[in-house]
Formats: sequence, C-alpha cells, structure tokens
Amino acid sequence: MPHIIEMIDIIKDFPGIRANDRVTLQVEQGSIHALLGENGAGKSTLMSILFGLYQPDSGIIRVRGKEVAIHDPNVANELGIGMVHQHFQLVHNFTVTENIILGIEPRKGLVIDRKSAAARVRKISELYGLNVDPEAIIENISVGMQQRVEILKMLYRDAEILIFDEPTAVLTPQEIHELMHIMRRLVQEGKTVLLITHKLKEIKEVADQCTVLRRGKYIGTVPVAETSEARMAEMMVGREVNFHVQKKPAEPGDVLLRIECLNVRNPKGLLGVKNLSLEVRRGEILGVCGIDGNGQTELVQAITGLTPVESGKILLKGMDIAHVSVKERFSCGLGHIPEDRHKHGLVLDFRLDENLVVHNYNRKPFAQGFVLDFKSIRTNANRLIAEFDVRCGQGPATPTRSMSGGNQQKAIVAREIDLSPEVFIVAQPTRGLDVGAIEYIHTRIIAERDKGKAILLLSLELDEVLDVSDRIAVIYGGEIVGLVNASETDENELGLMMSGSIRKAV
Amino acid sequence: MNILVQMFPIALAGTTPIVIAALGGLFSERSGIVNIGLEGIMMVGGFAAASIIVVLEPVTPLAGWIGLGVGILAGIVFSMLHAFASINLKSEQVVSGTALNILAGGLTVYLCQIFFNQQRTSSFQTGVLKVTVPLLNRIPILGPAVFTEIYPTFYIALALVAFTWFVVYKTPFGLRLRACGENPQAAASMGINVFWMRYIGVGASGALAGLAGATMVLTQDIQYTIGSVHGTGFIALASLIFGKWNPWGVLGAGFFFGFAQTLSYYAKDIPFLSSVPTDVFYVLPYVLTIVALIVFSGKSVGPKAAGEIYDAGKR
Amino acid sequence: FRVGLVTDVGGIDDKSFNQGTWEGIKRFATENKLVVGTDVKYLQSTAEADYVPNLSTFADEGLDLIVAPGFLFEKAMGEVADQYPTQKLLIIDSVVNKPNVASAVFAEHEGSFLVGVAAGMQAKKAKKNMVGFVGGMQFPLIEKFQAGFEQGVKAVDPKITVLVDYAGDFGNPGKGQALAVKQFNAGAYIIFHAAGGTGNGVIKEAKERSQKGDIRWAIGVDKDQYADGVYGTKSAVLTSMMKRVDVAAHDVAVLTMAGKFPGGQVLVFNVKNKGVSIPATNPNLSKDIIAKIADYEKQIASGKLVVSEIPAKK
Amino acid sequence: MANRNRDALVVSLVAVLLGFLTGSVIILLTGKNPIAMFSAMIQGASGVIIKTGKFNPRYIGEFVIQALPIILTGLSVGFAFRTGLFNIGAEGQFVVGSLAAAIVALGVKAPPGIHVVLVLLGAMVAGGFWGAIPGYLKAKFNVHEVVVTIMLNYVAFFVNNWAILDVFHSADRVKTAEFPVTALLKDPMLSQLTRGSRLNWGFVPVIIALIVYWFVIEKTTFGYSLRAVGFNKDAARYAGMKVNRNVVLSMTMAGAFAGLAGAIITVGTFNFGRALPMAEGYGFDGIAVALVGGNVAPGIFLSGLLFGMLKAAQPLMQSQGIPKEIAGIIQASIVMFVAMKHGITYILERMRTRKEPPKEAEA
Ligand SMILES: Nc1ncnc2c1ncn2[C@@H]1O[C@H](COP(=O)(O)OP(=O)(O)OP(=O)(O)O)[C@@H](O)[C@H]1O
Ligand SMILES: Nc1ncnc2c1ncn2[C@@H]1O[C@H](COP(=O)(O)OP(=O)(O)OP(=O)(O)O)[C@@H](O)[C@H]1O
Ligand SMILES: [Mg+2]
Ligand SMILES: [Mg+2]
Repeated sequence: MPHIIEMIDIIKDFPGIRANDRVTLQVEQGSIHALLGENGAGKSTLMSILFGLYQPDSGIIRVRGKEVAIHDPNVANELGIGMVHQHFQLVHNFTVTENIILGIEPRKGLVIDRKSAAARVRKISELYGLNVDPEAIIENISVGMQQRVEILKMLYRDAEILIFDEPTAVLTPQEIHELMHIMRRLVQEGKTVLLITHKLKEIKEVADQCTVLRRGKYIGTVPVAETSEARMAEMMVGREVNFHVQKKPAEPGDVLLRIECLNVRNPKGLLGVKNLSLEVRRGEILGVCGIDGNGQTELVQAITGLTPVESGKILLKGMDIAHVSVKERFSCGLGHIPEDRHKHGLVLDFRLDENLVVHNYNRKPFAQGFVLDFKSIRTNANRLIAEFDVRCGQGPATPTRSMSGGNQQKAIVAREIDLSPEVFIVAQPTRGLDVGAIEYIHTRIIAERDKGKAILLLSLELDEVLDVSDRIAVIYGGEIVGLVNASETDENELGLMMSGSIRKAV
Repeated sequence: MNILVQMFPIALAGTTPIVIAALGGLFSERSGIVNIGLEGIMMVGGFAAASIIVVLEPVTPLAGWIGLGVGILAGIVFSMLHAFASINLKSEQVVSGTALNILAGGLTVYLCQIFFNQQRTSSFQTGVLKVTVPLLNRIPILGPAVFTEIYPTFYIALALVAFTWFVVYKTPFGLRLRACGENPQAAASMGINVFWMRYIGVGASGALAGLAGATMVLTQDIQYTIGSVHGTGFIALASLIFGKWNPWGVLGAGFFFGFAQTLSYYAKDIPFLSSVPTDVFYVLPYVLTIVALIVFSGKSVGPKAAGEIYDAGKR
Repeated sequence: FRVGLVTDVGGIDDKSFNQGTWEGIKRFATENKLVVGTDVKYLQSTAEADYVPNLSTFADEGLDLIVAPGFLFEKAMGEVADQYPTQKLLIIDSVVNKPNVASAVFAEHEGSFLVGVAAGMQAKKAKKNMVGFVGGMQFPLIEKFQAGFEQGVKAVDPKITVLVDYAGDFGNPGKGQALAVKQFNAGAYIIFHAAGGTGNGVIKEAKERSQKGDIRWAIGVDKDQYADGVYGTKSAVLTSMMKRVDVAAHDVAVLTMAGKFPGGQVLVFNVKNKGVSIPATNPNLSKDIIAKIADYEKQIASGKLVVSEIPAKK
Repeated sequence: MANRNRDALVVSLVAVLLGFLTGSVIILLTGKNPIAMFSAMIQGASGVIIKTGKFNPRYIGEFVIQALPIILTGLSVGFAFRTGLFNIGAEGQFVVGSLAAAIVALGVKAPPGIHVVLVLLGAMVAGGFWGAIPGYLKAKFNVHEVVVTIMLNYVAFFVNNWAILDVFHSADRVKTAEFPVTALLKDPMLSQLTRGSRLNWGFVPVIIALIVYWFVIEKTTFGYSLRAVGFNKDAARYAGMKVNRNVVLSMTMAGAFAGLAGAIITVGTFNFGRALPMAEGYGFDGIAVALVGGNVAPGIFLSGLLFGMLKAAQPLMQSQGIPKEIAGIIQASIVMFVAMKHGITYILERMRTRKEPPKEAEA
C-alpha cells in the first residue's frame, strides 16, 4: 500500500530541548497508525509539525508522495489533514455549530447561514453516530462530547487524514469504545487515522502499525498484530514494564472519611451530588468510578472545599469539615490531586520549585515566620524531581508552563504524595501519563495506603480503578449505585452499574 | 417629566462619544487586544478633526463631515502603533496602550505648535451642528427628547451600535473576530489569521475612538486643546466593561453615564434635590455607575484571551 | 534686560491670563528690541509642584524680572522671594507681601459689572428677561465675576433673572455646553462665562444657536473672545470682560527696566485705570449700550458707584 | 537564568536609549539642538551645568522631589499588577491621601516627630481605604476594578475640592491654612544642603516603601500568595489561599502606597492642602513607572528616577526653547519601547538559538 504520509528525518528544537531528533514516520493509506512514547517523547510536537503548527528545523514531509511545506494549518487543511488536539481547540462560549464552521462559514448574503450549517452538522453527526447537539454551548457539554465536536470539525472539512492526540485520556470506557468504533468506521470510508495514545490496550485494539519514539528519537515501527504489549512498552521505555500493580490485601482500620447525605449543586444550579453517603477507612483505597459528569467533580470539590455544600456532613476523623475553609481542611489532614491540572493544580507562571510548595509555603522549613526560605524550597524541588522523575529542562527553575503535560502531572502528584495526607482525594492521577509513570504513581499510592492512609480514588479509567482500589463505589446521577470489592467484580459489572442498569451493594 | 425631556438631548450629547469610543474598545477586545489607549486615540482624532476643519471650513460646507472622517483616519493611523507593538512584537497590551495615552498629549500639542504656533488648534466656526428630524420631532415626548436639536453623531452612534452588533454576532467576520478574542489558538487551528483579525480589531478601535474624539471636539468645543477629551476615553473603557462587551450593553452603559451626568446639572433645579450641596452632584455620575455595577454584578464576561500575549507556539 | 514668565498648567495661549501676560511681555520686548526666546521667555508648569522649581530656574539664570500670573502662585512666590532676596518678582492676581515682589490685582467685579450692563441692555432690547452665568469652580475669585455681573444686570433692570451654574471644572467643554443648553433652554438670552476651557462649550452652544437663527450670546472672559464666537460674518460673543494682565506685566517690566521696580507694592487694576474693561472695539454692541457702559465706567471710576465683590445671597 | 536577567536589563536600557533617540530626532526635525536637551537632563539630575562647569545642588534636590511621588504611585500600580489587578486608581488614592494628610496635619496636635508620622499614616490609611473599595467590590461582587478605580478617581477629585473649598474654608478657599511645622517633612537643613531646594525627609518613607514592596512581594509568604492569586486564582483557591482577602489586601496596599505619595507632596513639597483645578497625573505617571520598571521594586525605583529626571529637566529644556511636550514624547517612546521588550527579547533569543545548537533533551 502506498504511504500517504512520509515524515523523514524531522528535527525540531525548542529552547534548551530537541523535541524531535531525526524522526521518521511513514503511514499507509487507510490504516490506523499509532504513535507511542513516554511523556515528552515528542509525539505532540511531531503531529503539530504535520499539522503546520510548528515548522521543522529540518526534514522532509511528503503527502501522497508529493513533497510539501506545511507552513500553517490552512495548508494542512487543504492537504486533507485534520487534528484533534490534546487540549481541545474549542471556543468555550460558542455553540457546537459555530465551532465547527469557524473559518469556513456558509453564508446567506452577509450573514452566517446557521440553519444550514446546523443541519449539515447534524447530518454528519448522525452518519457517524456521534450524537452531538449542534446548538449546545461548548462549556455546557461533557468532555467526551467536546471531543466529538473536534472530530466533527475534521469531518465537516472532509479531512482524509485524521490526527488524534491522546483522544482517550479524557473519555469513559463506553466513550472509548465508541471512539474506537468511530475510528474503524473512518478507516472503512478510506480515511487514514494517526493515533497518539499511552494505552497499549487501545493500540492493540485498533491500530495497524505503531511507531515508537523515545526522548525525541525514532525507535522503530512495528506491525501491531505481531507485537506484544510488553514488547511495545519495552521499546518505549527502554526497559521492562510491570502492567499489574503488585499489592498486598488491604488491612482497613477505622473510618477516616465519612460522608453523610451530601448534596451539592453543580454550576448550573442543579443537584450534582444527591444524598450521597460514603466511608473510607484507614488503610484502604476506595475507588469511585462512573461516566464523566455524574457528580464526580462536584463530590471532589465539595470534599476539598472548592464548591459550597448544600447540605449533609463531611466527617474527617469525626469532625465535620463541610463548611470550613480549604486551608483548614488541608491542615486537618486532607490531601487532593485535582483533576484539572491547569486550572487548579499549577500556577503555570510560577517556577517549578514554587509550584511544589503551594500548600506549605508558609510553614517550616519553607518559611521562617513569614519569610520564604528559597534554599529549602529549591532543595525540596530537587528532591521531588529526582524521586518522581519529573523531566524539566532547567531543574527547580523551570517555568512550569514550558513542561510537557505529563511532567506537569508528575509534579503535582509528587507534591501531593509527598505531603502524605491522612485522607487523600486522588482525581485522575495518571491522566495523560505514560505506562512507566503510571506504574510508579500507582505504586506510590498503594504505599500510602499501606502507611495507613485513607484514599479516595476517582478515575474515568476503569483499569486503574480495578487495579488500584480495594473497594469500588459506582456513581451514577450523583448517587452511589453500587459498592463492591475490587477483587469480586469486573469491567462488565461496573459498566452496567455506571450506566444505571443495575444497583448493587456489599 | 418636562425636565426629563429637556435632559435628554444633553444626556445624548454626552453619551455619544462615550458609546462610539467604547464600541472601538469592543472591537479591539473582542479580537483579543486590550486597548486602554482609547483616551489617547480620541485625543489624536479630536486634534486631527479640529485641524482639518479650521482649514476647510472657509472652503466647503461639508467641513464638519470631513473633519469626522479625518478623525477616523488619524485614529486608525495612531492605533497602528498599538497594533504593531502588541501583535507583532507581543507587547504587554496595557503597556503599549499606556504609551499611546502618554504620547497623544505630547504629540498633539507639539503638532499644534508646528501648525498653529500655539498649544491648541485655532478655533473653528461651526464644527458639527445639531439637527432636528422632521416629522419624528412631532411625536409626543419622544419627539422633543430624541429628535429635536440632537447631534447627528448621536444617530451615527446608534447606527454603529446596531452595525457592531450585526457584524460581531451575525457575520462570519464577527465569529472569527470573537474566536480570536476567546481562544486564538483554536482560531488559528481553524486556519484563521489571528494576526490579521487583531489588526482589524485594533484598527476598528482606532477608527471609532478617532471618531469619538472628533465628535467631542466638533460638537462640544470650539478648538482642540489638551483638555478636550479630559478622561472620556477612560469613561468609555469603563462603559465597555459595564456594558459587558456587548454593543447594546455599551449603549446602555454610555447612556446611563450620560444621564447621570446630566442629572447632576439639573439636580439643583429639581425642588426636592435643591437643598443638597452642589458638590454632591458632581460625584453623582461616578457614584451611580459604581452602584449600578454592584446591582448588576455577575460573572464577568470579557473575552477570555483579551490581554494575553498570543504566541502561535503557546498552548 | 531679561524677563521670564512662569505659567500655570494653562500655557501661554490659554486665552486667559497666561496668554495676556505673555502678550504684555512680548509687547515690552518689541518696544525694547529684546529677543523672544532668549531675552524674554516662559516656562509652562505641569503641576502645582512645578511652580517653585520653575521660578527658581529663572532666578538661577538671574533674569531681571520674573512674572507669574494666577493666585495659585501665591505661596510659591513667597518661598522663592525669600530664597532669592534680590530677585525681582511680579505676581498677578494675588498679593505677596515681600519687598522684592510686586503684586498686581484686578477688580474683576467691576469689569464684570460692565458686561452685566451690556447683557442686561441687550436682553431688554430683545425683550428677554433672563441671562446666565457659568463659573468654573466656585471660590471667591470666580464669585467676584458672578457678583459684578449680577449687579450690572440688575442695574439695567432688577427684574431680569440671572441664572447661575458652576461646572466644578475649568477644563470640560462638554459640561460648559450642557450648562449652556440648560440655561438657554430655560430662557437665558446671554451667558457670561468665567470658566476657562469649560467656557468653550458655552461659546460653541451660543454660536450654534445663533447660526440657526435662534440668536443667543456668550460673553467672553479675560481676553477679547470675539474671534472665538465667529460664525460666517458674525460673532456670537457679545463682548468680553477684559482683564488687562498684559498691561500689568508690561507696565511693571517698563518700571523695572527704568529702575523703578514697585517691590512690595500692590498695584490695583480696576475700571478707573482701565485695568478691567470691555474691548476697545465691540462690533456687537450698539452705540447706546457702549455709551451706557462708558457712563457706568465713570461712575465706578469716580467712586460714586461701588460694586460688591460678594454675590448677593439668594 | 543569569543570562535572562542580564537580557532583561540590556533590553530595558536599549528601550530607554531608543526613547531618547526618538526624542532627539524630533528635536532635530524642528531645527533645535538635541544636545541642549541632554545637557538640561544632566543638569536636572546632577546639578552640574555643562556649559559653565558650575554646580548647583538645588537641581539634585528638585530632581529627588520629582521622583519621589511617582516612585510611590509606581509601587502602587505595580503591587496591584503583581496580584493580577490593574489599579488605574492611584490618581484618586493619591488625592485622598493628600486630603487625609491635610486633615491630620491641621486637625491633630502632636509633638514633633510623631505628628508627621501620624500624617503619613493617616494618608496611607485613607489611600488604603480608597484602594480597598475596588478591592472589596471585586472580591465580593466581582465588579471590575478598572471601572471602579476610574470612577473613584473622579470621586476623589471632587471630594477633595469640596473639602478644601467648603469645609476648610480658608480665605481664598483653594488652599488650607499652613500646617504646623510638626506636621512637615520639610527641614531647613536639607533645603540649605541643596541650596534652597524643597528636598525634604520624604525620601525616607519612599526608601522604606521600596524595601517593603520588594520584601513583601519577593520574600514573604504573603507575597507568594499574592503572586499566586495574580497568576491563577483557581489554583490559589485550591491551595487554600484566601483569594478574596488577598485581592482586598493587595488593593489596600496599593492604595496605601499612593496615599503615601499624596502625603509626601502635601507635607513635603507643600505645606498646605490644595484644591485641584485639574488632575495632576501622578497616578498615571505611576502606571508608566510601574510598567517600565517591570513591576519589581528595583525596576520601579530606577524608572521612577528616570521619569523624575525628565520632569526635573523640563524647566531647563523649556528655558532653552525645547518644548516641554518633548519630555512627554520621550516618556511615551520609552514606555512603547519597553512594551516592545518581548519583541526585542524574542529576536535576541531567536538569534541565539540559531547560533548555538541546542543541548541534549534532558541534560
Ligand atoms: N513550544 C515549546 N517550547 C518549548 N519546549 C517545547 C515546546 N513544545 C514542546 N516542547 C518540549 O518538547 C518536548 C516534547 O514535547 P511533546 O509535547 O511533543 O511531548 P509528547 O510526546 O506529546 O508528551 P506527552 O506524552 O506528555 O503528551 C518536551 O520536552 C517539551 O517540554
Ligand atoms: N510557553 C511555553 N513555553 C515553552 N513550552 C511550552 C509553552 N507552552 C506549551 N509548551 C509546550 O508545548 C507542548 C505541547 O503542549 P501540551 O500541553 O499539548 O503538552 P502535552 O505534553 O501533550 O500535554 P498533556 O499530555 O498533559 O495534555 C508541551 O510539551 C509544552 O512543553
Ligand atoms: Mg503530547
Ligand atoms: Mg500528554
């Protein structure tokens, strides 16, 4: 089969770092081609080059056999290349249709022809089973929906080559399943898909070929059907990787976190969490799984004090913290890995070392009285960087904004685990991380459990919940509809509960 | 009631430059560039209009209109400094806007010295005159309030409000403009030329602020002086925010301010207010605006990316 | 012989006392073949805090006379006079009791009385019985204008109403125009402004109405503002209350050059010595009005008529 | 990192030079000699008269007097900026501070040394209060601080004029009676030292303010949390910082700096309270000073001195026939070139990366 895309010997430098170092990528027409690599390996950069967002410093790009210079996304569009970015490129207060037609608006006279645009969007959406409401405002729809809007944007432009940058990182199992289905369908229609993902299972499931990058360098391209997951992981990390977390059975102690009849309103003013009750014990990990938008965010934010509680109690070691300040909650022994790393997790304009002390900047040893001690702040950063393998160009002084998303996440996880809180709320801890990093973080979370901490883990990643948790609570429509032991359930049962089909409690 | 009707034309005269300049700010900020240089652009527009009208008045009866046009052109030219600095050179937009404000004072007076040998322009004769709209002025109440002896620039302002609304919310251009102000990366990924859109946004703000400055000088003054604009650009900036970056909101905010100001002129003639010291009325428009902001407070809805430096490489 | 002028923030073409003073100094320069820019020059201030350094800069240069118009200079003058005891200084509009300071003050109320007479008579001719006054900020100096004007109007006919508004601001033409609209709408036929830049708006409104056939008048202040009111072949500025600061500056310069610097003296410029007056030519005033004004001038000069500085309480 | 700091400094200097260059070109264009401008500036800042070689320390004194208030308003604007707030209201806070200084100076009797401190504190409290209003409204009602501060500038202006004209009610009404000497920063010794300039002890509170600013922002936990709020409110809230309280406190501090500037003018440069015929622009100068100074204390100090020098040189320039507008044009050009700093740095950086091949990814 002919190569529809050939990127040969691509080099791309950023200040202080070579993101792509003579990378070669050859993609066959009508295939699904996966791109695998650790965080910061240069996958997004390579795809941004293909999409015309960055210019390579050297190298050749051929599309359909013809050498091209893609100096901006317009050229990419003309070549039939479309991209779903990792961070969605959507205007939050526009409607779905407006986002899709942006740049190629159909018009009636001088005016945008919204009606026919919406009709066309609806038609394409139905054709591919995307089920998107063309009139909805982006900020009101779920992340999964937003991703479909991104896909629609490409389809609306008749893109032939579709690039997905970590599309499944934010999706629920069902959504992932549907997305895989959509991809296959796209390929059947003659389109070509480029897929960046850290999830080997997904690659196994849909991809034909897989190209592996490591630290900016090209490692190789393998046919997926003939390559084991372990082999691919090894290519990527450069060593063997453990997929299954090793852990001892839990030894639950007394209840550290007890939630009683909690009600929380979501930003739309409706009850996002309804009459919810939960208990987390010392020495156990309680996983919460559910389809995105079923109250997980409200639950976490209510416990951590970012959203006011409508009614109900949150008892931390017996004390009701439902109405105390965030600060007090932290000092009572609560810890939190937030799900949105850019919004809550980091001050992107701070240096890395500053970001690593956001909770205890005003305590010893980082402050003497009200004066900061920069030396110990730096020492702290160096320690965490080494311990958690945070990859950053300039050490403690790295501008946080310039770090790759995966490494930003590692920094947050490092900071929070290092606090070793007694009650630890962990939301999407490994979103966007490579398997090596995931392995490490899981180990650390379990180590916390073994130290006798109570851990509440919220993840959209069913595998993660199943692997790491001791007990699993399923949330649906703001209520807990199931509570099972992790060892006694499986993906199927959880999936049924998550869709509200069955209820179960042990 | 009678007093209220009388207050209208005065309020509208005050409202007009505020609304026009604020619409300018709207275009700029909707494209993602904060423009606190409105005041400076207004000064330049006012200066240019006054200068040209002094020359043309003896020649043509259209001098007033030409003056407004020249104000627009001067505003555009001057605003290009801001555009170049903040778009090409990725300046902090507040900084380069501030530079415009400082520069305008020095520049206009300096040019006056060159052209007119004094620190102000010569005085012109007519400027722009008020009009009375035939027939419509006979409508009870509304006639005397908004169709009798009103500056045509007010109707221009009204038309501009409607025009702005149409352009920004109905046309492809508007959609793209707003996309650049909300999420330039997204816009760029859709092949929109963010740089170009922002140039247009800033240019439009220059045109409108220039027009606003010209309006002020040609309707309220007899020449351009360094004090001709006296902070109206900042009031316009406030109206833009108060009006929530929406053309109709801007109209409402501008009108609110103009009316509060006018109320302060009339307060001492209104029986139940006449015992209050005059000084209280001087602060009335400003205090009322703050109160109104509190009453209508809510979540802020400014363009999300306005003020952020756009760099194609940054996410 | 060198003369320096320090202006307030207004600058030398403010159509008011800065400009007047500068014109007086320039006339003195021409008469004595002095070079403008080196022998006679000026410094414009940006804020009140600049007054002292600006005066001192000239004093350091050793100018023979330094002039500062405006009562805001009072304190600064006093300080600099102490600092440079041999420096000859002239303050206009205020009194500084130092041996090296000459003070020139004006009887604005008397001049305003004269334009009040003009306003009253012009209004009566047109069968109108209302006129107006727009002041900048309300403090005693400006109230002198108001007081004199009101007395002049009432001298013509006590039944004529005088509307009074203060803008609270010397630099806001929009406010001036708005107040003019208000007063004209209320029936005022003529408005006298003592409001600096704010007064520009008053003149604009008078011009605009007159141009459309609804004849209204403005009366200028400090200098002859006839030219500012010109529309076509006419002017909407009826007359102006001239404060001859140019005479004050000129005369003191002449005296100083002659070695007769009036240090420590207070020179009063009033109707009697033509220090306040209406312009020499008044195309808009009819003969009888001019005659009547001349008549009042005599009465005031002779002391037969005393004009009060303080507005009557309403 | 060191590289970066050096770059920033170089770029700022380049901006300043370009500003002066622009000014010189304009002077040349009007047929005047730019040398006169530079000699005026040198004289204005150092007191040395180039032509004659004479030295007059009065100019140094007046130069300092010009720089002090705008350094303070610069600190005011800068402080708010660091918390992500735009304080256009330094002007009003300055005016309110002036008024409060006059009230305390005339209304309170206290022994020397203490009285003047009370005056300064009073002005800081008043300015702080005036700044706290927009801060509070922002925190409580999410009202945009830019609008509120603009409005409060006008309110301050009219309140001040009302108080001076109608409440103090002195003879000419536009200024209050003279203050007792106990309330003044003036000192005959300093004045004599600088041959009769108005130099006064005002530089002491300014230096303290600079140190406090630097220390609070860069070194303290409070400064850390202010900066965090400035960059990312949500993250600050997540970390348990009191965002709203910080907004109010930051605006209060900003107002206090500007209020202090008002006091220094009122009891240092003057010795009476004043009605203002029009806004004097100290607050707006502060915006330029803060921006050119990069919102850091040493930067604000230097840019305050720079603009102070431009102001101090104005009479000398005018006396040489150079219009005072030139100073404004130079000031604007400097601000503009500083604004273009990113552009300049960017160009520098591009040139550098072209030259040096980048190092290995994770060196
Ligand atoms: N615009 C940029 N400026 C500076 N450095 C950059 C830029 N973009 C990427 N980098 C650096 O280049 C490297 C590769 O980044 P890239 O985003 O391509 O990684 P990735 O493989 O997509 O990682 P992840 O799995 O975390 O998404 C990283 O070290 C990153 O810090
Ligand atoms: N201002 C900046 N300076 C330097 N590098 C930047 C800057 N902004 C973004 N980058 C780089 O751009 C790259 C792409 O950004 P993006 O956030 O998509 O990274 P990512 O690693 O793919 O993120 P994630 O997987 O967490 O979503 C990142 O690697 C980051 O290092
Ligand atoms: Mg990536
Ligand atoms: Mg990633």
